[in-house]
Amino acid sequence: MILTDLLGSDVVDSKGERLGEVSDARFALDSAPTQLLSQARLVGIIVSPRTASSFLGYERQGMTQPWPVAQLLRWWHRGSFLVLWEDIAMMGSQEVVLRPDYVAYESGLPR
Amino acid sequence: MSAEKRRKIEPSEIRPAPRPAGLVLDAQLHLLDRQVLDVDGVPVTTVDDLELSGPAPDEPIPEGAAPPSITALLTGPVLGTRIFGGRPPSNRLIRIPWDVVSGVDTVITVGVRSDSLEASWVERWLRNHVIGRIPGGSHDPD
Amino acid sequence: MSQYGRRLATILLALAVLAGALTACSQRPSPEALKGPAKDVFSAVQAATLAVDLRIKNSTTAAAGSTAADDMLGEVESATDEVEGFTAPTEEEKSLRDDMLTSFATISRAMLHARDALTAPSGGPEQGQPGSGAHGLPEVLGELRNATDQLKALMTKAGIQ
Amino acid sequence: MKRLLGVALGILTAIGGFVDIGDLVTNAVVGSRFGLSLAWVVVVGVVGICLFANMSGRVAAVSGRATFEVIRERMGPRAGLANLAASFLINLMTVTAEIGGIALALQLASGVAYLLWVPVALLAVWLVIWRVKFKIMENVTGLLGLSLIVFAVALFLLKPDWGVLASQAFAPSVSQEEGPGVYWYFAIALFGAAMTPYEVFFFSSGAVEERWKVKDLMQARMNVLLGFPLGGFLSVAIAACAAVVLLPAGISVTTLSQVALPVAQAGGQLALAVLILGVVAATFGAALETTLSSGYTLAQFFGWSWGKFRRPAQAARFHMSMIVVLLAGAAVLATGVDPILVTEYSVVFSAIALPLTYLPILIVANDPQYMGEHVNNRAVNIAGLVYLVIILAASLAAIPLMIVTGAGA
Repeated sequence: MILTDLLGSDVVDSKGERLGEVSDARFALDSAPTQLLSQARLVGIIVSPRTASSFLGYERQGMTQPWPVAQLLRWWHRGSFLVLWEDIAMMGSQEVVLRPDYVAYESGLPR
Repeated sequence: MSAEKRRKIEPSEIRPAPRPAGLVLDAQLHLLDRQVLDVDGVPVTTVDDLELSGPAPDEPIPEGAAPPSITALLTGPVLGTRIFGGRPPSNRLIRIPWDVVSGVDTVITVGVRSDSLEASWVERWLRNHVIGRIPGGSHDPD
Repeated sequence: MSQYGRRLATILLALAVLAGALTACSQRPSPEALKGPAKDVFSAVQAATLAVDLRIKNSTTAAAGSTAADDMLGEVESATDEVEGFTAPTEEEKSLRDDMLTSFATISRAMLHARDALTAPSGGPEQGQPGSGAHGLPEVLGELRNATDQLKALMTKAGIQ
Repeated sequence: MKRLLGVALGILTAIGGFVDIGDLVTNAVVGSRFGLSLAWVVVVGVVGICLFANMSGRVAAVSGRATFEVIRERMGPRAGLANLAASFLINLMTVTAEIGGIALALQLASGVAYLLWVPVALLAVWLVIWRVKFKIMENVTGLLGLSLIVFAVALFLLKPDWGVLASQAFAPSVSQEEGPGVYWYFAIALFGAAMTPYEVFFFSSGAVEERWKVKDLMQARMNVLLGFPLGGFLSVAIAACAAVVLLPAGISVTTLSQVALPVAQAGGQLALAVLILGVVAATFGAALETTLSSGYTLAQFFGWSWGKFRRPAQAARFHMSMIVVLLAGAAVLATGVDPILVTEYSVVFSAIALPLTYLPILIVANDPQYMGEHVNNRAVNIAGLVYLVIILAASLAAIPLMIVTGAGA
């Protein structure tokens, strides 16, 4: 599967209500090591209610400078949340469907 | 498109995220469009896309299925389709296998020489057929 | 993804239309329309006069002087083409355009002489020596000044300040 | 002593490297039509380029990433590609203008038609890019470019009425003859000439070429903070010469030969010879910088191996793209288009495209992941923000003004 097919597609819950768009995919390098680097396991996807354009990566790094640009972009992406792999029911070509009991986590990057 | 009704996630419903053990990477932020350097620091290409061992599209994912992982960094024609839509046939995808990747920082480093990678065939072709032929092409600038 | 492609195409189309609007269409020889070419030619003949003047004082080289004259000749020719392109229905506009064209013609003739005089290697400081008899540098300078005065008079008459 | 020489060399090179055909022509045109009433724009532009070059130099030195890699990483491929297309086209226009400038200067020196000089200039530029080491290329063209100081000398020799010049400069008024639209159009052109994006691509890629480290930042900052303002002073001197000689005579500059007239009047054939040497060196240096910039932008966007410190064979696509750019520039000149006209448009389009390259640099200069503790301090950020507003305003106003004034006709 190609990642950009996933990015930008809609995210709906089990009842079909639209939650937002996939703005990013989070990976963690903590599973079985290959020769050089360990496998990059898909932790989950980041859903942004308004727009998928993850604009300049501000919304998750807690950067505050330069003054208006950072605040403007964080406001633009407010309400983004992380959905874990276990809560994804189906990754369709048109949209991603979540399981009924999905949990929304904070999308802030661990510092 | 399914129901147009939008269900807004209330901020109170968002819980603190579990912290995975290893290095955490966001694709857009840390992987896509990053410069790839080979073991000697020679630039190979820029990451245009990622290939996952991911689930087949439009098929329900069974409970407890193993999460997909990155199988390769993609480069070349896939940049055009990523910007203007559509998708290149899978045989035209130029892959850098994930297991040659040796580090992810402000750049992505691979543990092999760039000439051994399929991603550098244009560079090698031009070197052998054009630039290498021009006199002085393989001299250090003096 | 492809709606970006469509949006890109519309932007490019808009730019093309924009560029079309930029090209001037042919105008009537009102004083306003004549102001551009007239000022261009005035600036060109002044520059050529300055070049000849500097050459007489041996302050500039033959190459620089002749290049300047050549450039200015090009300016006058393009201004002349522009004015010739004007449609002049009324009698009064027609006479104004023709006067302007005759003035441009005298200026370009003077500039031709200037360019020839300027290309001749400076034979030393004495006056009037380089170039053929009637086209020595001082004579050319006088010719250029007369042509300039003629244009200046015509411009004030036509109300172009 | 060696360090002092190094510092002096850096500053001198920055002065010589600052002025190119865009500054030369735009300042002469503005001087011949508006006198010094637009001199304040050069000051604003110089402060802007000092700020912008400092930030991108620091990003390159601390993170090792040159400008265009950062632009693509930060803005994603779509905005990055739009940025690349705009910057590449403007670079191509500037390369065409610079090579045209070299040819015009050689025509001024020899009287031979400039179109015959274009292939000579082209080959010379390519040979230097192909073989000459980065440092030598930078210093030689920079030092020779210094001979443009002849404009300042000529200004003194002309013994102008300093009171009038000062009043024009410090109390700028829009002359009713030219009208506000043309005044502001040329203000943007002058701003674009001072803050050309290619200078920043070249400056930050040069930092990577010469492997600057954090300790080199002091030297780089000195070069910029002393070299560029003095380069700006030269630009104002060019405008002043035109204002003193050409403005009263009603000559509005449209060709390089007219730019030389005030210098010939002030210092005769010697001054003229020094001027021609200065113009050839400045435009030659700028042609090298713009050709390299187009190679840098392409290579850094697509991730090719690039850099003059590498053998051409080790950076095949980089060198190939530059050869193509030079040939394209020559092809444009061969159509007989007037290089001065191309120059006037290139500086305005530089001003239009400036936000595309300025914003990502301002953002990354504040990103701890790239910069560690060398992120912008508060003062730089405030200045950076003020200039973001100025740059956006100039960029948005450029096209409407271009239409209204028919490109400053």
